[in-house]
Amino acid sequence: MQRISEEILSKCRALLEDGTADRVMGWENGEFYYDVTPAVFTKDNLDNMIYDDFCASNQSKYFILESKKEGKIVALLKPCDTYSFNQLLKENRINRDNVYVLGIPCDGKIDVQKAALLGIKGITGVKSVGDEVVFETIYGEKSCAKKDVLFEKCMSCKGKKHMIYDALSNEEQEPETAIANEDFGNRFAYIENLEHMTPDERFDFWRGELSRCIRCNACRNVCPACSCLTCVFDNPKSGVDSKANTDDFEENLFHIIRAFHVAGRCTDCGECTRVCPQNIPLHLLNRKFIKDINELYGEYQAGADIELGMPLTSYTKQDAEPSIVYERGGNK
Amino acid sequence: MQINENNKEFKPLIVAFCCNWCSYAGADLAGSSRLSYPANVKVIRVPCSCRVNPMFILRAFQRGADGVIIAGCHPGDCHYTSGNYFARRRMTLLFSMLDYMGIEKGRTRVEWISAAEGAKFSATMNEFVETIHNLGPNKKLEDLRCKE
Amino acid sequence: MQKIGVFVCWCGSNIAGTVDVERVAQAVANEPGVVISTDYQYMCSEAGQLKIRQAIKEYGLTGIVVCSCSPRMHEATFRKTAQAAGLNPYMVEIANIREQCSWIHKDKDEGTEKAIILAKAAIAKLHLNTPLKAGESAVTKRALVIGGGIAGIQTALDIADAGYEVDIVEKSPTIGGKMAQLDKTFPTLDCAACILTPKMVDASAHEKINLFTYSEVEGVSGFVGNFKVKIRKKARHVKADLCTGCGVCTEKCPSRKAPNEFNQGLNKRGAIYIPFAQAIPNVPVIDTEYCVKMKTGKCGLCATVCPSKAIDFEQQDEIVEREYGAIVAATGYKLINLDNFEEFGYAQNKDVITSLELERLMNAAGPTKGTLLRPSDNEHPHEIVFIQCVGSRDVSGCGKPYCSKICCMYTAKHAMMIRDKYPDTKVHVFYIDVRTPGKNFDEFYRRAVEEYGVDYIKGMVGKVVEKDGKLLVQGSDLIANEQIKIEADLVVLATAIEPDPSVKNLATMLTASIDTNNFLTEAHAKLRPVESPTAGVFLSGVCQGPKDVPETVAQASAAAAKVIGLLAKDKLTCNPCVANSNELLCNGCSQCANVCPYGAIEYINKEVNDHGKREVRRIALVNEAVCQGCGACTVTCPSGAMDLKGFTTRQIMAEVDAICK
Amino acid sequence: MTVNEKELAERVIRISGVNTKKCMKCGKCSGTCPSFEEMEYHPHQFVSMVEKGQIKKLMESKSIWTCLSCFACIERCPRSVEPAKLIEAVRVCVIRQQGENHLKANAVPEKLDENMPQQAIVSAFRKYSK
Amino acid sequence: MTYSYYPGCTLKTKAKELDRYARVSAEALGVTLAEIEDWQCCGAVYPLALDEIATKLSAVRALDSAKKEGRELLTLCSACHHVIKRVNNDMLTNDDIRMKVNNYLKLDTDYVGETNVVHYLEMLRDAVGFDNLKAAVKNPLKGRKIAAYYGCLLLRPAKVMQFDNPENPTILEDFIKAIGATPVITGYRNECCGGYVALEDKAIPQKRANMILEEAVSKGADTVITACPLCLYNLETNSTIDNKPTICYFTELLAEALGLK
Repeated sequence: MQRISEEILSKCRALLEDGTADRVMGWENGEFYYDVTPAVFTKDNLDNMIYDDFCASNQSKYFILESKKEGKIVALLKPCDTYSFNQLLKENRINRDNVYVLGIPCDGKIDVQKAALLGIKGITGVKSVGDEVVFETIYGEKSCAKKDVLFEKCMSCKGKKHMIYDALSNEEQEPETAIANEDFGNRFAYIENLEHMTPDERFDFWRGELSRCIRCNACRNVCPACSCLTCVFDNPKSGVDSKANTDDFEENLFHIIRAFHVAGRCTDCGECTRVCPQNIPLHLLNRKFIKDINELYGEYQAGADIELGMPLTSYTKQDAEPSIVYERGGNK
Repeated sequence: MQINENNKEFKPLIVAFCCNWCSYAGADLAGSSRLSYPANVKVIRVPCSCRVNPMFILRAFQRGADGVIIAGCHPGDCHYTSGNYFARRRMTLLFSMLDYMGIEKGRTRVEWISAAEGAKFSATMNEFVETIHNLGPNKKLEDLRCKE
Repeated sequence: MQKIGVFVCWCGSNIAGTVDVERVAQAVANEPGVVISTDYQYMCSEAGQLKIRQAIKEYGLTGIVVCSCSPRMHEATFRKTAQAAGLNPYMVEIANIREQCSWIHKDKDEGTEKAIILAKAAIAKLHLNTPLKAGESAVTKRALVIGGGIAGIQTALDIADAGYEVDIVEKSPTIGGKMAQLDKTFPTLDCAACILTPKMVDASAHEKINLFTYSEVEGVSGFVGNFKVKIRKKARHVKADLCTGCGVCTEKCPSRKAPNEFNQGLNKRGAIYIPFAQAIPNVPVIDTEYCVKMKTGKCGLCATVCPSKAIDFEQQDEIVEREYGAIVAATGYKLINLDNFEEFGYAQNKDVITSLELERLMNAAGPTKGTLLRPSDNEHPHEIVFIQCVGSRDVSGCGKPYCSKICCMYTAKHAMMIRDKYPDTKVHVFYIDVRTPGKNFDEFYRRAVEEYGVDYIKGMVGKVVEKDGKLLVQGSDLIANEQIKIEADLVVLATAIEPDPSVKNLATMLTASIDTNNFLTEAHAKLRPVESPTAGVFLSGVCQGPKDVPETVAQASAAAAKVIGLLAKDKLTCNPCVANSNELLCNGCSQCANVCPYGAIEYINKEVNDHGKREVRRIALVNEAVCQGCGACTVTCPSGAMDLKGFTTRQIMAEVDAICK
Repeated sequence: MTVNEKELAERVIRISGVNTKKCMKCGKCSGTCPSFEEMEYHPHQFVSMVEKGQIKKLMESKSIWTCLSCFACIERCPRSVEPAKLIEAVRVCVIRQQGENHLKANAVPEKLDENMPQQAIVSAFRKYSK
Repeated sequence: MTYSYYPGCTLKTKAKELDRYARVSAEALGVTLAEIEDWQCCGAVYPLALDEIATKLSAVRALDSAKKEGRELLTLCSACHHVIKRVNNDMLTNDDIRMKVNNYLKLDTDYVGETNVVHYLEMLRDAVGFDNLKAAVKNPLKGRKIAAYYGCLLLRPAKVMQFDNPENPTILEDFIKAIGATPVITGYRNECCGGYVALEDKAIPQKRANMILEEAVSKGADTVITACPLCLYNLETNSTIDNKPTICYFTELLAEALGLK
C-alpha cells in the first residue's frame, strides 16, 4: 500500500532538488506498521518517508533545534501543527528563515489502541474511505467508522486550514477559513461535567487519574509549549526539582505547574493525552485554562496568529477579580 | 496546621503574601492602629503581588498551610503600574484550577488592600481565618512528609 | 554556611510588652548558622546599633537579622549600621515583630511564638542572601517642565537659577497659563499681569531656559536621570526667527470668527493672532481652522502685509528629541463643563457666566476694557448673584467630589472689587461654607462683608430663570429658613476646576499614576508631596490638586529644589533588588519583556557556554538602571531563568518553609 | 428621642434608603422646591429632623401632603441625599397606620371635576392612602 | 419598526387625543404600535418607598409582556413612562426588589430588566429621526410659536430616565422645529405643574400653572404642548390667566403637521 501521497513526496523532492531546502522532517516506518516515528530525510533516503493516518505526532517542537542548524529544513505540518509552530514563532523559538513549511492535509489520525479495542489487531495497512476506515490486518480486511478510532485530539479538530505555510501539498483542499468540526464546540463538555461535580468528587476524579502518573515526562517532552531548555523540575537550583513523584502532592504539583506554565500558550493540540502511557486525560487540565481564558478574557486561540498579546502577558483594567472563581462554575 | 494538644482546637495556619507598597504597609497600619487579627496569620513581604509565583502557594500548602492569601495594591494603584493586573489574571486562573481539581474554594484568596486600609487588612485576616477555620485543615494538598 | 547574628529589639515596651524578647533570642540561638542571638531595649538607638556593629566584628558575622519594627521603618537604618561595620547592606533581614506581631496580639505566649517563627523565617531567607551591589547610572543635567503657567515658569526659573538647563513645553502659543487671564490676585489685590509678566520675560530671557511653545510632549522613554522625550513643535505657519512681532498681520486678518480663548470666548479674534499683548514669544500663530487661505487657498493677506516675510503656509510640524535627567509635570487645570448644572442656565443665558469669564470682563485688557458690562446687552449690572460650589463637593456624579479650594477666595475678591468700583451694585453670594484657611484670607473675606457690604447668604440656588431681561434667582436662605428670589442682572458661577485633560495621556507616557479625579498622585501625601511615585518625575501646581497662586508658587519651587537635588548628582545609585536573567536557562521567548512595565528587558543574541557547549542564543538582558524590581517577569518565565535579587524564588520559598514548619 | 421615635426614624431610613449623614447642609433642595411656601418643614429640614429622630413632628405636619413629588430636589442634590424620598417615607409611615388614610374614598367624588384625568385620581390615591 | 405599546388608562379616557393622534402619526411614519394585551394601570406614581413591591407588579407584567414579544416597550403618557422606566431600572439594579417581584409573579422565566423602555418622543428622535420627520411633514406649522412644557416625570431623575438633559432639554424643541414651527424656550418648562395635589388643593396647581403659562405668553408663545395628561389638565383647567395660549398634546400637532387631523 502507498504510504504517502505523490503530491507530498514530489513537492519534497523538488524542494530538495532545487536547493530550497536540504532536509525534510517527516515520518518513517517503525517496528510495526502503525508504529511510525519522526525522522529527518535527505535526498538520499527520501523514499523512506511515509505519511498516512497513523502519522499523528505534532512535530513543531523539533524545529526549535532543527532551525538552529545549517541549511533549511522542510516542515511537514498538518493544520493543527501550524498553531503550535506559530506559537513557537511568536515566542522567537524557531528561526523562520531556516524552515520551509509545507502544509499537508489531515483527515484525522487513528488511535491504534482504540482500534485494538474494536478487535482490530495485526494491522498491515490502512486506508480511509469517506467516513469509513479500512484496515488490512494479518487476520484479513476489517473496517469501522473512522470517528470510532480517532484520537481524542482529532475529535475536536480546529479545522483543516493551515495557519502558516510556504506552500501547500494540496492547494485545492485548503479551506478559506478554519472551520472547526462539530465536536470542537463541545470540547469543553467534559470539563463542564467535572465542574458540576462536588469538590470532593472532582478531587477523587483527579486523584484517580493523577495517581497513575509515573513521571515518565512523555507529556512534557512532546508538548510544543513545554519546551524550556531546562525544565524547573529538572533544575536542582530551582528548589522544586523532582525526578519522580514521591507522593500525592508532587503528582498534583507537577501537573498544575505544567498546565500553568503553558496556560495561554497551549494550542490544545492534545499531544499530552495522546502520548500518556497511563492514559491520563491531561488535556483536561490545559483545556480548563483555555475555557477559563475564553470565558473571562475573551475567545483566544493560541497559535492562530503571531502578533496578538497572550492572555497571561496582557490584561484589561476591567478584568474579573479572582473571587469570580467562588461564584462561577463548579459545585458551590 | 497546629492542633492545640489541650483542647484539640484547630488553629489554621495562614500565609499572607503582601506587596511591599500597599498591603504590607496596610498590615503595618493595622498594627499601629492596634487592630488585632489572629496570630496564625504570617506575612511574607514581596515587592508586588505579581511576584507571587503559583509555586509559592502550592509550596505553602505542601508544607502545612491551611490558607493562602495574596494582598496587593488596588487595581489601578500598583506601584509598578501594572503588576497587580497580571497577578489578578494569574491568580484567577490558578484558583480556578485548584477549584477544578477539587481543592476547597475558600483556601485561596486575593484582596486589594491599600496602605491606608489598616482596618481592611485586619478585617480581611479575621474573616479569612474564620473561613479557613470553617473549612477545617488542608487535607487535599498536604504532603504528609512535611507534617510533624 | 552564613554566620548570622540575631538582634531582638524590645522597642521599650512596644514589643517587650507582648513578646518575651528574651525567649525569642534564646529560641533562635540554636538555629543553623546563628552564632549570636541577643536582645536590647532599643536596637535603633546609637547604643543598639553599636551592639550590632561590635557583634559583626567580634563574631565575623556574614549577615544579621533584626527582629524589630517594620522594615518600612528601620530597614534603611540597619543596612547603614551593617555597612558601617563592613557588612554588605543587603545581608540584613528584618523580622517585623512590632507592627505585625506585638501590636496586634494580646496573648504573650501567642505573640512570642509568632515572633519566633518570624525570626526563623528571616534567618531562613538570610541563609540565601548574597551581597548585592547597587548599580550606577549617569544623570543628564537638564530638566523638562511640561506646562508654561505660573507653576511651570517658577519651577523652570528656580532650576535655571541653580545653573541647570531647563526646557519648558507649553501646548498653547504663549506661556503664562491661567494666571495671565486673571485680573487681580487675592488677598493683596495685586494685578496678576503686573506680577506674572516680569516672570514670563525672565523665563524667556534666561540663558538656561529654552521655550517650546505651541508644542506637546509626544513620547517619553528612559528612566530617572536618562529620559528621552519626543516633542512635537506644532506648525505656527509663522517663521519665529524672521517675525518681529509687529502685529500687522493680526490687524489685517479679515477673518474675525474665531472665539478668543484668552478672553474665554467672550469676543472674537483673527485667524492669525497673538493671544495677548504680553504673550511670550511675541510671535503670532495661524489658526488653520479659521484661516481663509488654509481652507480655500484664497486670501494670504497676512503674507502680503508681513514686512519680514515670516508667514509660511507650508510649514509642517516638527519633532525634536531631547534628553533630560528630570521631568516636572505642571499641566494645570481647566473649568469643568457645566452641562450637568443647567439649573443655573449657563448655556441658556448669556448673563450667567463663570468666574474666569468675570475675570476677563473686569480686566483692562479684556473685551470690555475693564468696565463691567453684562454680555447680553453691554449694560451695567446693578444686582449680581454669585453662586459658590458649582460642581464642587458633588458626589451625585454630576460634578467633582472635592473642594476646588480657590473659589471662596476669588468670589470674595470679585464681590469686593465690584462693590469697590461700583458701589451702587448689589452683590449677593450664596455659599455652603466659606473656606478661608490661608494667611490673611479670613480677614480678606470679612472685609468683603464688613467694609464692602457684600450680602453673604448661607444657602444654595436651586434655579435660575430668565424673566423680562433679568435673571430670576431662586435659592434658599437657611439662616432665615426662607426661599428667596432675587432679580439679578448677572449671575456668576464659581465653577469647579479639574486637571487639564492632557494630563491623562501624559501620566501614561510618564508611568506616573493619577487618582480617580485625574490629579497626579504624589509619592507620599505628606512626606513627598512634590514627587510622583515614578522616580525622576515631579509635580508642580494644580495638576497635583487644587491650589491658589501662592501655594502653586511654593510647590513649584519645592519641585525645583527636588529637581536640583537630582541634577546635582553625577551618578544615581540604583536599587540593587532588580531582576536578573540566568542566560543558561533563558529560552528567549520574550514573555518577560511583554509584562515589564518599564521596558527594562531587551533581547540580545549572545554566545553562551552551556556546560561546554558553546552556542549563540537569544537571551533576555535586564537593564538594571531601568528595572524597578516588581518581579512580574519572574512569574511569567516558565523556565525559572528570571529571578529577582533580594526576593529570589528560593528565598521566598525558604520563608514559606520556615513559616509552615 | 423616645424609643418609639427611634424606631420610627429607623423605619423612615429603611423605607427611604436615604443616608442623612451624607447631607452637607447646602440647602439646594430648599432652594429648588416649588412647594416651599406650602410647607411648614422644608426639604432640608426633613433631612436634619430625620437625622435627629423628630419623626412625629413631621408625621403631623401638612408638609408631607404638599410635596409634589416633582423630583427636583432629588435631581439637584449634590450629595445624593434626595430629600423627597424621606418625605415619601414619612407619608408612608402615616398612611400605613390604622385608619389614617389621608384620602378617604367617599370623599373623592366631591373633589372631582369633569376634566380631571384618571392619572390624577390614581396617583392621589397612591400618595394619600394605603 | 414594531413596538409593544403601553397606552395606560388615562389615554383610554380623558386623554384620547394624545393616544389617537399618536397612533395615526406612527402609522404614517411606518411605525407599528402593537398594544400589549391585558395591560393594567401602571399605578401613576412610582413608589419611592423601597419596601413597596405590590405597586410595581403591573409595570413588570407589561415589561415582561414586551420581553416575550422580543420588542421594545413604547409609552406615551409621561406618568406611565416614568413608572415603567423606573421599575425596569429597579429590576435591573436592585437585587432585593428583583427577587421579591419574581418570587411574587412566578413568571416562566425571571424578569431581570431585559426590556428597553422607549418614550414616543425618543422613538421619534432616535428611531424615526427628526430629519426624517421633517421630510414627512405635509403641513408645516409655519409661524406657530410653541412652548414645550416638559414637566417633571419625563426628565427626572436623569440618571434613570436618561431622557434628555434634565435642566436644558431639547427633544421637544427639536420636535417643534421638525414640524415647521418655532420653539419658545421657557425657564419653567421643567418646573412642576402642581401634579396630583390638584385633587386635594386646587390652589397649588393654580399658582404653578399660572406661573408657567404667564412665562410662555410673555415670551410670545401661542401654544403650549405637553406629553402628560395631568400637566395638560392642570395647565388647562386649573389656570386662571386671561390670555391663555392653546394647550394641547404634542401628538395633536404631530398629526396636524403630517396632515392627519
